[in-house]
Amino acid sequence: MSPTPPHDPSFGPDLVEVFGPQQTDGGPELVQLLTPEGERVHHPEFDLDFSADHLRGLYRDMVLTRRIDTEATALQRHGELGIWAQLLGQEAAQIGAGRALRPQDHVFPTYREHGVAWCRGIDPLDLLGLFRGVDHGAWDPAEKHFGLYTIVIGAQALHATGYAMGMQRDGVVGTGDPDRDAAVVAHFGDGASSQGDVNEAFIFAASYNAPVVFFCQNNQWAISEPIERQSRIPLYQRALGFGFPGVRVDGNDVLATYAVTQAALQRARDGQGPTLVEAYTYRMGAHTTTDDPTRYRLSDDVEHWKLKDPIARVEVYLKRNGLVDEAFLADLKKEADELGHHLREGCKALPDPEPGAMFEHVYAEETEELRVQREGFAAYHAGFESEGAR
Amino acid sequence: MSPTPPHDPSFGPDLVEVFGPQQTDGGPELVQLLTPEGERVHHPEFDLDFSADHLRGLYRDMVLTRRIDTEATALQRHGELGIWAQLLGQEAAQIGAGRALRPQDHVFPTYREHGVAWCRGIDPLDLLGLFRGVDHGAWDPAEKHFGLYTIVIGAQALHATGYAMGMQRDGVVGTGDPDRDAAVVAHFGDGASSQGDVNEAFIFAASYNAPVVFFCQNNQWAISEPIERQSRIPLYQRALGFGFPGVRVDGNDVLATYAVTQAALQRARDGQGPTLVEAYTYRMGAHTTTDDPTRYRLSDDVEHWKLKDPIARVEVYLKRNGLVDEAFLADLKKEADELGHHLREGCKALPDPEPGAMFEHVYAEETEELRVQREGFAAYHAGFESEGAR
Amino acid sequence: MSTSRITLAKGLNMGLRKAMEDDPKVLLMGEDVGKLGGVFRITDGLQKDFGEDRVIDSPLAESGIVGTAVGMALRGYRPVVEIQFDGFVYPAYDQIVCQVAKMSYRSKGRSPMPMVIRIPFGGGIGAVEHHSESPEAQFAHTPGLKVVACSNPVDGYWMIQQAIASDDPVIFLEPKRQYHADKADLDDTARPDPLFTSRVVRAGTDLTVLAYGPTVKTALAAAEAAATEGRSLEVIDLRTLSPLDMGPVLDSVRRTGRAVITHEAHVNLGIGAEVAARVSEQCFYSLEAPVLRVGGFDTPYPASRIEEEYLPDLDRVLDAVDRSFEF
Amino acid sequence: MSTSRITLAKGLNMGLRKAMEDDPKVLLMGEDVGKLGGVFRITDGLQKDFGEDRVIDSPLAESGIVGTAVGMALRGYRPVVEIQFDGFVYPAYDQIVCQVAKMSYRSKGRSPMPMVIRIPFGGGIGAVEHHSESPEAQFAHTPGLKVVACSNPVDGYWMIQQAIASDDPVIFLEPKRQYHADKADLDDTARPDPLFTSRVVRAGTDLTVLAYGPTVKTALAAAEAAATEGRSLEVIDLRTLSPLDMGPVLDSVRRTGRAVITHEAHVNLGIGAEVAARVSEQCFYSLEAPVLRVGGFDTPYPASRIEEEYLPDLDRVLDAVDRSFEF
Ligand SMILES: Cc1ncc(C[n+]2csc(CCOP(=O)(O)OP(=O)(O)O)c2C)c(N)n1
Ligand SMILES: Cc1ncc(C[n+]2csc(CCOP(=O)(O)OP(=O)(O)O)c2C)c(N)n1
Ligand SMILES: [Mg+2]
Ligand SMILES: [Mg+2]
Repeated sequence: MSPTPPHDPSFGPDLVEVFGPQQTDGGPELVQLLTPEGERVHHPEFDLDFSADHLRGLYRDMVLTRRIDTEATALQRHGELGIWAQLLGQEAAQIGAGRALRPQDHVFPTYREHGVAWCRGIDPLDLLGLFRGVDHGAWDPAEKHFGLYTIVIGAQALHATGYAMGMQRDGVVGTGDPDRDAAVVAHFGDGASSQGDVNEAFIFAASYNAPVVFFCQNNQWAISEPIERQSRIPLYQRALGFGFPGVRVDGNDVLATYAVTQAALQRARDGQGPTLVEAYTYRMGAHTTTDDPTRYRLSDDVEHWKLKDPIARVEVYLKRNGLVDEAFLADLKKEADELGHHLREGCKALPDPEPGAMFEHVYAEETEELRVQREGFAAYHAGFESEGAR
Repeated sequence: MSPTPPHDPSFGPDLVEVFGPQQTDGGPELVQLLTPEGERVHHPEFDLDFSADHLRGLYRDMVLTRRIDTEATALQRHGELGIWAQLLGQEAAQIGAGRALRPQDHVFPTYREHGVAWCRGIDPLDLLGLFRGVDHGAWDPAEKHFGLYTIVIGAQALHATGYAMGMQRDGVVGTGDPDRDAAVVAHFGDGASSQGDVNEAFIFAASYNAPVVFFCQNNQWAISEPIERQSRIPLYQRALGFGFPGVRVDGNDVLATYAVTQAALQRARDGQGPTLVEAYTYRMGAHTTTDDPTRYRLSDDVEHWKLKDPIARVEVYLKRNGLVDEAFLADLKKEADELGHHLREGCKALPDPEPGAMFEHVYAEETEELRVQREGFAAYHAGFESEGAR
Repeated sequence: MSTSRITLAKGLNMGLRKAMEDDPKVLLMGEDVGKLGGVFRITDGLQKDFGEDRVIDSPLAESGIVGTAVGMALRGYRPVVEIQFDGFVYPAYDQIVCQVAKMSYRSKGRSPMPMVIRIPFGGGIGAVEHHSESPEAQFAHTPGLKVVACSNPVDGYWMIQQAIASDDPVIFLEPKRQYHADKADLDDTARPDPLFTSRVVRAGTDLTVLAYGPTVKTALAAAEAAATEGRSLEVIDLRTLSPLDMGPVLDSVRRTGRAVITHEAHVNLGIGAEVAARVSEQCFYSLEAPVLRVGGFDTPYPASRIEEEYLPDLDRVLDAVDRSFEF
Repeated sequence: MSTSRITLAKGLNMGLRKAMEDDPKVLLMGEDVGKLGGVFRITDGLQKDFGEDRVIDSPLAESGIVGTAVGMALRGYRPVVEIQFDGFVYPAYDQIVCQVAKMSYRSKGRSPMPMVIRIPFGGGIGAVEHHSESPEAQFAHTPGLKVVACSNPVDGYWMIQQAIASDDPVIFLEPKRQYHADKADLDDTARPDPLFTSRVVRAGTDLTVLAYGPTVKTALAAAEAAATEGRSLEVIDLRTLSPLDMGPVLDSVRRTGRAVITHEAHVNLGIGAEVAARVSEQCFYSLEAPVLRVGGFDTPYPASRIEEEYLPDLDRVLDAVDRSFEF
């Protein structure tokens, strides 16, 4: 019943071409506008004229974001934070993405989007609460158009898609009014691309043509696991299989990231549907302050990526072109120092929640049983305090 | 800080080319070896010489499979089955896939794979138990190399991938020994392609280069939802985004399905990793016997697909080329009638399980608490029987 | 308006329609809820009348359905999600337990989750595996969710509207085998009981039977049968499983001194465990017998030909009543 | 061999190593279990010694991990899966509850599922949300799964080996805050208690305290403190949560007449509910007070700066003991 076939047909070249080796430098498809050496290059699809103000602004954002990160890392070392998720090396990806937003756009971040939070006008001090253990996020997501940090990997990609579907229903997509049309950005990492939720988000977004930009920071690592464990081809290509465009951008190039995200957002706002942006970057630090990357990766790699520092290249460009002067840099340094001071003092002053706060906001409408537990706890606590410790 | 860019870069043509309209007839990428009119055509990649015996065998398989299906449908109408999932129209896809297997290959089916089960030598009567409600599958998956029907959509795609990873560890992949090298087939539908589990299976299979063929019968419908709700591009292209090949084959063409599956299986056995085969077909019947497709689809579509009947085209080809004679057809009719009889009589005779059977095999090693429940139930039951009904 | 005679399926359908008419932010979403009207026809005709933007056929992915519904709720909508069968809620479990349940809490109330997740639940319809599950205890164990079960057409009509009106996420359990079973008179001008309340559905003096969803009918039948033997059983329809409305339960048990609770879910760690624990604690001096539990056995749901042996029925409830009186 | 002084993390690591040496079919799989040795270092050094084929770093997808492990088990392997933190088991919930738990049943025993799912569980480590959950009741409610929790280094060493040797799927809970806390002497020539048994860890006469995992230490501390006030508490480490080993519990409560159960999981429908229900039923005439439960409150796990107020501690256990004696 199952004869041996006369010849074994093999799959033609068009079926295997996707198996190209992982390009160590992002490959020819990498969209770049500013080289690691600080040279401005051009791209046929994604290019923009950046004003001097704009460039200085992006530079300032990155410098201050890095300062937030180093301060928080230090605060963790000093025991003021339980843990901190560093973004070192990913400043350009985040500032490029964050600054491409319009006020009416909405963002769903992971736990590492401190730079995007900065662009959304969130006081960096408000980011520390989660890591200090005093809250799960201190800002109002609706007011800031910036969701709470999501820790369950990938879950927010679906929230973003649903939010975008809500925008469609609100009639704020494709009207042509730039102050009205809106889109959503879903942030996630390379590791997250393996989660069912992220892939389902691709499916829903494609199916409903939802105005959402999937912004994946491929920082090459998911804790100890290299990107090769998650995908054998460049991640941006994942989108093609779901029927929407994917772009790989140099995530250490703030100009390119800005340009690509901006275009993807505009596409979404115009009603043309989702895009996957893969920001090709590198996690220069540990996964979090509790991680020890020396167990699983070579310091050579880190050294290699140091040469691609996202801030240094803009600095070189700005200086070489006389777009910054000493006064600007001195002001910025002062601003960073003040920010550092604000974070250090602010963090230590963050009050612990009242114990009774743990009973609050479980529901919009508290249940009778929870009221009883809350009051029982309060009485127990009160009795305990008046009695003194056993 | 967010200047309006001088021009709005749009995504180049290479980024949107995947947005082609859904090809109503499967499109040019459809691999076909036998047209609906029964004409043998050739394909540059996937072609085989089929012997007369082989062709007659495939024809017989399809005829008998259809008979199983019509008998079971009738049994449901007569109240002998609670429900039945018809495969009408999908015979070629299933027989082509099923006959491409070698004995050592392993299959993970959905609830509709009656044709594949037939190829694995499972007594069709054993398929009825699940639908009658006497068991969850009567065969030994290890013995038949055919898993139990999986009802939770997509779950089996991961099992298949894990099983294939087990084969890798057993050293039965890529040895070059045709009796040793093995692969796995995961069956699922177009609707299932939206489940996280199926997409995660793609990721794991690609990551470990597991010897698994993902065989998706795109029968255009997931109950009432058309394929467009699940994907805006041809499904086979999904694989490309995960880094392995996808092929769209005419699922109503048993020769093409055989050839493509066979090639994909060989690729897997050889250690070249996963393939997605999209068998482009049509669900001619209702989703199940409890479904009413007139609520959601046009009878015109069904009529259109009738012209592509998978059995008729082989019959035409066989007759036109003098490969079957009256005796063969009469024998086959008799064989089908006997099969029908076997199913009708066998189904009615299928014993209900003993009530106490519900306590069996919950664990390999029964727990003390379950033993107590089981014995309590037995005592209750016994007492009840001696007492008579209340 | 006026009185009509309706099934549970009809009551739910009418309730959904009313909620959609009353509030344009109410959206329905799920597999096959559109043209087909759902496999149980609960959403019949709604897409036709409210359009594809409000009655949304979804891709076949439950986590996707609930996860996007979270996003829609964050955007100000009130999504009502249909899970096709109880056994298919599990792919969405992570989104329900980690996201839906916690959103209000972690946002300090800034991001409420007014979402209803409708689940046809329970057995008795002769279905294949995964189509007869009773997952309620798992959701009731999750703070941040509210869990209710309707048992009759009139409650179906009111409770679904109340659940949709609630600013908290509600797991809404519908006893599927009752969908098209009994009819009842609906007076849609009546004032319904509040959502999170239990209700005495038959008064009695000797023993309290607690039930919800599909077993309310069983409990009432048992009470009827017991009456012929001279035993007066009080039957309470719990209706709300989280929070539990213990008031009527404790009142009743303090009077009767005995309680039996019955549900289709596995006994081990089913709702009965919690009720028994609370009643034992709070009626310690009134109980003349321990709270007895009659539920699905602690096995996976069996093949449907023996499901009637698995499911609690009138006889098993009466057997427990007998055992209670033996204490 | 000989005696060594080990932490729980070390005991588990040694136990895993032993199981892998003893049976080549044992595979480990999970996120970061390879070079990193897991975020808690429980699999430290194992990939180096057993290779990448037996200690498998997986893509970041829990359903994928458990689902492929099902396939490997069907192929004859004995996969031991690590879930990185309790809160991340939920994406795999469907595979666990619908596939792992039911495979033996639906195949009539032909396809057993010898799988261990290791879950570091519980709080007290100052972590961010989703890292301090106690999901055990949900699994214990699922027939087909067995659920155990270790509480100390020596049990860790033996129980993980026994769980791997079991032909049934075992949810294996590890109290993460004990990983590197206390050391104990391991005599690896000793004969361990069977896996599915509870154990009296401190004898007493006045009241029985039931605990498992992280709260065993709390219970022992409470007993110590109560002793100074002249109260003799018996402490039982349940060890097995499904099945429950009620023998030692009932024996004890029949002697003491009083019981308090404590766990970190939410009280509502936690393991304590089931234990209370069973004890109330089976010790009806011996109980001098109802079984009292001390657990995590019925709120989501709070911000870590107040987690110590949320978690059951010595004082709350003693408070319950006092309340028990007030009956
Ligand atoms: C569902 C889930 N599983 C596991 C984890 C534990 N975890 C936290 S971060 C992380 C790696 C994430 O990698 P990636 O998506 O690349 O993001 P990155 O941390 O590199 O920014 C893991 C496994 C989690 N938070 N959620
Ligand atoms: C997880 C899950 N969700 C929902 C269902 C209900 N259901 C059964 S079959 C089906 C449609 C499946 O469509 P497809 O994958 O195309 O396979 P087909 O039935 O067409 O063969 C649905 C939604 C299910 N069985 N499992
Ligand atoms: Mg990463
Ligand atoms: Mg289909």
